[in-house]
Amino acid sequence: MLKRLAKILAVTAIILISGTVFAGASTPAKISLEMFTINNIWMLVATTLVFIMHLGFATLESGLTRTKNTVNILYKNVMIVAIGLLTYALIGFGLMYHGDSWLLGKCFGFGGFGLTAPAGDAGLINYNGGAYTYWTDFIFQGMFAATAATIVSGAVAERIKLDSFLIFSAFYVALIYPIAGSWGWGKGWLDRLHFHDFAGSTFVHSVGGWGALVAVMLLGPRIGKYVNGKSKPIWGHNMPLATIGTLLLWFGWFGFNGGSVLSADPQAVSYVFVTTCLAAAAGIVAASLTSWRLQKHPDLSMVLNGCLAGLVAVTAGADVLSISAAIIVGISAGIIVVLAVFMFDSLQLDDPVGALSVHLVCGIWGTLAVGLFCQEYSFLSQLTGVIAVGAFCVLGAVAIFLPIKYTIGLRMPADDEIRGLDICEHGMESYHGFQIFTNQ
Amino acid sequence: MLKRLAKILAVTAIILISGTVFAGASTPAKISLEMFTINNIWMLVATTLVFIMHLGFATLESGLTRTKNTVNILYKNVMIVAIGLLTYALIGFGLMYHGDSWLLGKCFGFGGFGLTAPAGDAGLINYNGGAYTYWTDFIFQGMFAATAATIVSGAVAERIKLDSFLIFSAFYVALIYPIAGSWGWGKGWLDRLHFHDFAGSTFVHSVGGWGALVAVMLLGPRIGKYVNGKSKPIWGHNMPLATIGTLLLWFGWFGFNGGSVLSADPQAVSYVFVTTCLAAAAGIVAASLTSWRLQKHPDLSMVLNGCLAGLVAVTAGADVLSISAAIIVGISAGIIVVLAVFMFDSLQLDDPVGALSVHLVCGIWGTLAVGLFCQEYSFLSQLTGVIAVGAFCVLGAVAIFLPIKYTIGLRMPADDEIRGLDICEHGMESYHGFQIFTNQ
Amino acid sequence: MLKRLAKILAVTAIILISGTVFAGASTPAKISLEMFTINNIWMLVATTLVFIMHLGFATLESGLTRTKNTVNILYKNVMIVAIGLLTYALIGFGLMYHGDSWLLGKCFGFGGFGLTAPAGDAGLINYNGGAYTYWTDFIFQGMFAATAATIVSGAVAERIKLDSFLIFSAFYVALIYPIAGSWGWGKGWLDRLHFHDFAGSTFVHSVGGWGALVAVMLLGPRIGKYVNGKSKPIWGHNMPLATIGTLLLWFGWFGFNGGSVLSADPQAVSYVFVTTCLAAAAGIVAASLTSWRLQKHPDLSMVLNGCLAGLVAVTAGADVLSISAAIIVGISAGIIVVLAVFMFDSLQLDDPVGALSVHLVCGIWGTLAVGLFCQEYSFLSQLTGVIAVGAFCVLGAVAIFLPIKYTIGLRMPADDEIRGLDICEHGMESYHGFQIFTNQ
Amino acid sequence: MKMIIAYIKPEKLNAVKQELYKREIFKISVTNALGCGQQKGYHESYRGADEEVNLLKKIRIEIAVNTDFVQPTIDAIIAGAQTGKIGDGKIFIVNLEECIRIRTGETGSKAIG
Amino acid sequence: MKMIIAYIKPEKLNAVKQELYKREIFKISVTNALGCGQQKGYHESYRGADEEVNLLKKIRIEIAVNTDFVQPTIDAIIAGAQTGKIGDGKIFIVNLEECIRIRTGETGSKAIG
Amino acid sequence: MKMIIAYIKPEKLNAVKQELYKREIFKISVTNALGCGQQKGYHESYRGADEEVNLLKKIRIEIAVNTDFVQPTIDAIIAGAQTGKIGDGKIFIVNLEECIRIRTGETGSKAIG
Ligand SMILES: Nc1ncnc2c1ncn2[C@@H]1O[C@H](COP(=O)(O)OP(=O)(O)O)[C@@H](O)[C@H]1O
Ligand SMILES: Nc1ncnc2c1ncn2[C@@H]1O[C@H](COP(=O)(O)OP(=O)(O)O)[C@@H](O)[C@H]1O
Ligand SMILES: Nc1ncnc2c1ncn2[C@@H]1O[C@H](COP(=O)(O)OP(=O)(O)O)[C@@H](O)[C@H]1O
Repeated sequence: MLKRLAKILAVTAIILISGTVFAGASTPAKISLEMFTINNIWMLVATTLVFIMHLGFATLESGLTRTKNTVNILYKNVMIVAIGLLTYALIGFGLMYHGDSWLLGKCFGFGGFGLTAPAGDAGLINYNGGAYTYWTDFIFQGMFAATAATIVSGAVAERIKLDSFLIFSAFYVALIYPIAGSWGWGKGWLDRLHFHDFAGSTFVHSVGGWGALVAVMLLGPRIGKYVNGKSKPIWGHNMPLATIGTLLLWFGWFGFNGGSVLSADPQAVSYVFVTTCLAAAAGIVAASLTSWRLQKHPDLSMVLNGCLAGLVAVTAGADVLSISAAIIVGISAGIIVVLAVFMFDSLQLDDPVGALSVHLVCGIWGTLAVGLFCQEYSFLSQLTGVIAVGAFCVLGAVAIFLPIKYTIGLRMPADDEIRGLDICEHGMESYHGFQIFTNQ
Repeated sequence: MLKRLAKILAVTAIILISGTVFAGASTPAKISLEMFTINNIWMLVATTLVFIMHLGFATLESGLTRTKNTVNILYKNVMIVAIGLLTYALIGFGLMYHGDSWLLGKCFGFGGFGLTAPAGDAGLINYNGGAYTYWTDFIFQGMFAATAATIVSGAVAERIKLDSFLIFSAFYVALIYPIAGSWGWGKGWLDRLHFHDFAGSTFVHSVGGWGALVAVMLLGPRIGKYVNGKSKPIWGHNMPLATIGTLLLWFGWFGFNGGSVLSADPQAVSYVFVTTCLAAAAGIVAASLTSWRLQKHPDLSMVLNGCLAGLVAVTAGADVLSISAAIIVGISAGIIVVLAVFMFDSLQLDDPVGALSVHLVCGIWGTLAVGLFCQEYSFLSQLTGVIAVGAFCVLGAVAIFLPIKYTIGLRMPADDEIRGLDICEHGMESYHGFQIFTNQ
Repeated sequence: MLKRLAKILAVTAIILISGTVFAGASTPAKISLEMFTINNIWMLVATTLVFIMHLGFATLESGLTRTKNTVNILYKNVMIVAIGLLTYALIGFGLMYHGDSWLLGKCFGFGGFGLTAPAGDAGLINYNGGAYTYWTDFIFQGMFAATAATIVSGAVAERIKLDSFLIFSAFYVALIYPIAGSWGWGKGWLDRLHFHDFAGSTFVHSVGGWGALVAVMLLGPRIGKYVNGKSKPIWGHNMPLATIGTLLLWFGWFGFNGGSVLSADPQAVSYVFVTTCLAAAAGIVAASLTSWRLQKHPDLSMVLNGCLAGLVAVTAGADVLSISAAIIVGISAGIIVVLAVFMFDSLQLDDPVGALSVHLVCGIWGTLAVGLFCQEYSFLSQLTGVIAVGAFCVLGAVAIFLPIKYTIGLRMPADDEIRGLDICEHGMESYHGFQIFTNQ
Repeated sequence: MKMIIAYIKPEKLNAVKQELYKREIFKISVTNALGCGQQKGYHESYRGADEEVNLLKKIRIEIAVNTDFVQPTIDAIIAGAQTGKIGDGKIFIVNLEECIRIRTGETGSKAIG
Repeated sequence: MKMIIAYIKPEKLNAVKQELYKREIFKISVTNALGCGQQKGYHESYRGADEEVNLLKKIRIEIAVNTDFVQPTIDAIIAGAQTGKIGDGKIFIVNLEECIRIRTGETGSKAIG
Repeated sequence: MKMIIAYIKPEKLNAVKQELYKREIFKISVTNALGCGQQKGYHESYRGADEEVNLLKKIRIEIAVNTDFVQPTIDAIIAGAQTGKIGDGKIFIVNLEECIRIRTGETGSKAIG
């Protein structure tokens, strides 16, 4: 297993040698150097913000699970950023944005391995009235890529084998994510259909969510989660950590959605900021009231999920929804996410952090909402996109998981799961010295 | 209570329907599209930075209180961002920045409910030689709004009822904050008086601080804080969390003060960065020395307060204080904040996180300092502003709190306070599995 | 000790009175106002990002050490930001960037105490095709300065006396850091030699690392670290905190390296983003595989070190390394850092957080790598820089430490070290109420 | 009256409580403990230094009972905690001379339940 | 010599210590415990799943005393911890056969105080 | 059989374990405790309010042994934990009436080791 990874790594390095140092400044013909610089800097700031979402995921996921698996979750999240960026450089970027190198309809194309900045103006990405460099394009997109795999990480927490998860993630992020993305953002067949997914309710969140769904079904619930058919609470161990994670994710979303304008256009970016924030706020309030009513007490973890639900849902249409529509999308996402947590729980699909409810369900809802609230987009196209991407991701995830399941296996041995993945996979504890009392 | 909130929510949604999608790009006549774009992007980056201050408050406040109330504090902080943004969209923005729709002298005006971007150039906010969009204006100001209520949250921690606090916050941020703000930033009577409060020592921090003072007096101290007239230490439970909070607040302050330039003017923004940082640094050093001398040991919580004290104090004059004046303001704030903590404690005003000392006292000090150190501003005007805003906020807070006190009540039952708000209000624990030993 | 610090402070304040308020906007002649504004704003955003690295260090260092010393580490990190900024304003900036006021060859110069913005265009820093204000220059450089001292803080954790450390830091950051920096970035003799250190593998990280090495040698290992010649594990107490620290450092590195372009040049900044991120990713993967193989289990703390190792190493050549070279530098840094941790451990140089391995060793490696991978830079010049800076820093650190050692002493009494610095230096606990079990 | 002290595996606490309830023993006190017994420990490693950890997480139960409840209590603990694998734990019995209910001041067998 | 073991409510620890000091009993050992007694528990709920928590936070005190100090110790604990409400706790007394001061090796009643 | 209870300084646990192993006593249980004894406490201060802390961190060891192991156990604890300074701790010995190995149901001296 280690050897295999090591080889992949070596190949990466060799192929990437094609990457070259930038060849001096050049500007796109049509826009001023100043505008080019602004657009580019904004995209880089947005990249930085998207990066911090990985810390958001790491802290949210570890906060909502148990101390005995914390090192493992943190480890996975750190690895995923790295794997995501490297595989995206190696192959993902070429699969997703290849200009017009379609090999199979508008479904699959490939622009080549590694990174090579085209010389001169050709290297500049003109988009949405702005422009930015090839490198900006890569790093912004690369930061997005890894988030899809991170979503899976939360859903499979506390029971998946480390190496199996890493192998899955590497393939999922290297192949499934970019191919699905190429259908829309890479100007493939869904783009032709006028399918609208502004910043990735479908292409990022649902892609992650479908992978998570397959994983959860293949893995089964954590030991002790369902006892005699009854769902038992397995508390997250650190609510401040979960809150840090959620608010860092919102923080990163300013770049995730704001950067998806792909230029610094003042009206567009600022409008996206407003819809994004109001949807998040609406998600919080709605989830809070729903949880308060249904659970008698307002559950912080639900409110955190509600915040993310609003963000995920508004992501597909942050640029085209009206203010009131954005708020309604946020409110409904906040309600839906709580009900979805209950639903998955009653189906005994054990998802420790609510990733399915947040990313899959609200990703779908947000994508469909664009068709419902915006006249210029057809509900049918949106539905087609949701279903097509779903089908592809489920098939892809199964195709990656099954070989792993039948070779090295997916799930930790029961004894190790009880003792915790931190000791069994990493030989270390997350909170050394702290007295932890647990009978789970 | 839930129903009431639900109704407010519904009304919000309906009224906000007036909000419309932006009507295509347009630039203000006088400045270049490039300049417009830069200014706008900077304001949006500043907004993002101000946003993270909510995470700063959430972590600082929970770090300085006890584990048994941590979920509650986090919950309140998350809700406040949401409530702040939504009420500001609904009514606050219209109360604070309404152009010239004064109804009562230059004291009270209203520009209408909800958000509507005026068409064309009229929608662009021209300010300070720059310009930005209506949406940028709203989201930047909206992020500010919620901070005032968050300040209260820390001071009333560990004993206030959750619903009472949320209702108070909603009204305080929807009405008191924007009306007070309209007097100065909304071009009201204080602005006429040439009252200078650059980024909100008074309009944000003191407004929050006065609300906190009223709340602390109405609530009384936590059980066990004053025993036989002696003040007992009630330790904060997580110093790393408190430090994260403080440094995130400083981080956000780059946007809070830097964004308050309201343009990307190179000289102005960079100068504000320097005064802000040097005052924070001076506050740290001064609080450290003061605490070291008076408490024998240097108290980390005091140094964190000192950092914030320097920041709060420099906020009123970050643009106009000389470098040396900024440092002196920071040093004095660092000393004052430690003494103020002692003073409030001896008055048995129990403020778990030092919010009164930091935001109220240093907010006042910073506002007055502008009158002392800058010839162009009159001490009298500054004092007038401090007193007028103080009187208004105290009255406002009392007017909101009293009805709550005499209907649903303000304070948790003693038994619940002892067991902790996390269990009693939320039915959950913040650090499940950790062994917590406490005899408080 | 307190008095001494107080005096320094007073002097600071007085001298700084020379600082004046900016004298109205002015632009450099050659570039457009727009370009000036963009460059300036990017540098300020980069400053903000570099600032958050202090929170990164604070959390990383406290996460990798024991609960009983957490307050102490946090305290030191907060103080260092303050001391760094103030001393840099007082003297450091004048020592490092003094135009051409050399007093001793191109080795030592001084431009005067305090901050004074030259009037008019002269105050604008023209650099790398861009420009920014004097204030931007100061605050960006000031944020860098403090990081060097912070590096020492991690290596000496859990045993150094607080006052001794603070005095050391003040002098090291006020004198050693800027003088060394002036040799290269201040256009001194190393710059003449065509020595290339883009963003500070040598001038920041190695400078900190050499100071740390001297400190570790003078202090000796923590009690219980080496028992009968065998190294014992002393676990870090909080892995989420350490992970937060590492990812915040990476987050800050976007500003650290991206800002070191010293302009918003689209090609240059975006290219630096890509090399920086790919090197970090490569460092993570390489450290993970190395640790997995050598320690049997993959050690999270090593992977975190690997991430930082990649970042530190790529910092010297982030602008000139090819993509593949950047990845190779990252991979090698990830391997080197793990081996270096083992090496220092076998030399019984006790470095609780791996600061020597990350900052010193990989700082050197990164600097040399520029000579190896880039034809335009000579390996010999790079080596000369490494050695010269190393010799100067070691001498400087010794010159500061020895007087401290023989007056107030460097190391905590053994009993206090066992009880913990939090209780003994600060009279408080980091996690009050938590049950901590420790036999160390 | 006897004081029964048992060390069990943490994950068996719920089962033991269940078995005790079945036998109408409702009052217990629990602390977390570390135990070193026959059970093999595990290896922790950190930054290149290793350590054999043989203090494993256990739960310590204390139950004060009247003499006629001793056997049911033992039975209940064994029923709930036995897996047959090394590390199942121990039960210790100590004589209890007096028991007082703080609330009422009652003593002896009346106070125990 | 007797070993006195008491379970009390956490918030009563200071009061109990005060009362013990009044009676010149200065040496005690304290651990935190979870207790399941007559006192009603509370409900915790998390993400839709509920659980009745009946292991409540208690403090366990251990005091070794010479026989003539037994009654004062009991009195002190009751004086400090009694509220009259369910959950006040219990005191258990066990015979103590020997006591050794590690520092000096002294044994018996001399070692206890 | 006897139950030996000892309070020692936390940093002495490893030494005590070493000494016990030398005397072939392998089974022990450990909890963390707070102790209030002759040892001076320290001063904590927080935001201007002070408190004398006299509950110091201690480790509580429980070892059940057959009677002929009592003296070796005491010797081992003293050998490992004694520094001669105040706060070294105490050893208490209580009579143990029965011991049962949960795994096998064995009782008495056979079960203890
Ligand atoms: N003689 C003893 N004294 C104190 N504690 C003991 C003793 N024997 C066992 N224990 C406790 O019981 C736990 C389980 O003991 P172990 O011998 O591993 O069980 P088993 O005999 O069922 O395999 C130990 O971890 C320890 O906490
Ligand atoms: N028989 C017992 N064995 C062990 N612990 C007990 C027993 N009875 C009570 N306790 C401890 O004392 C605590 C208080 O007991 P409880 O019955 O609730 O008090 P009260 O009888 O005063 O209402 C319990 O939570 C438990 O920790
Ligand atoms: N009579 C006692 N009852 C309960 N615990 C005791 C008693 N005497 C001592 N201890 C425990 O032993 C620890 C050390 O006792 P101390 O008197 O300070 O030691 P020494 O007598 O060696 O100086 C105390 O902190 C406490 O936990």
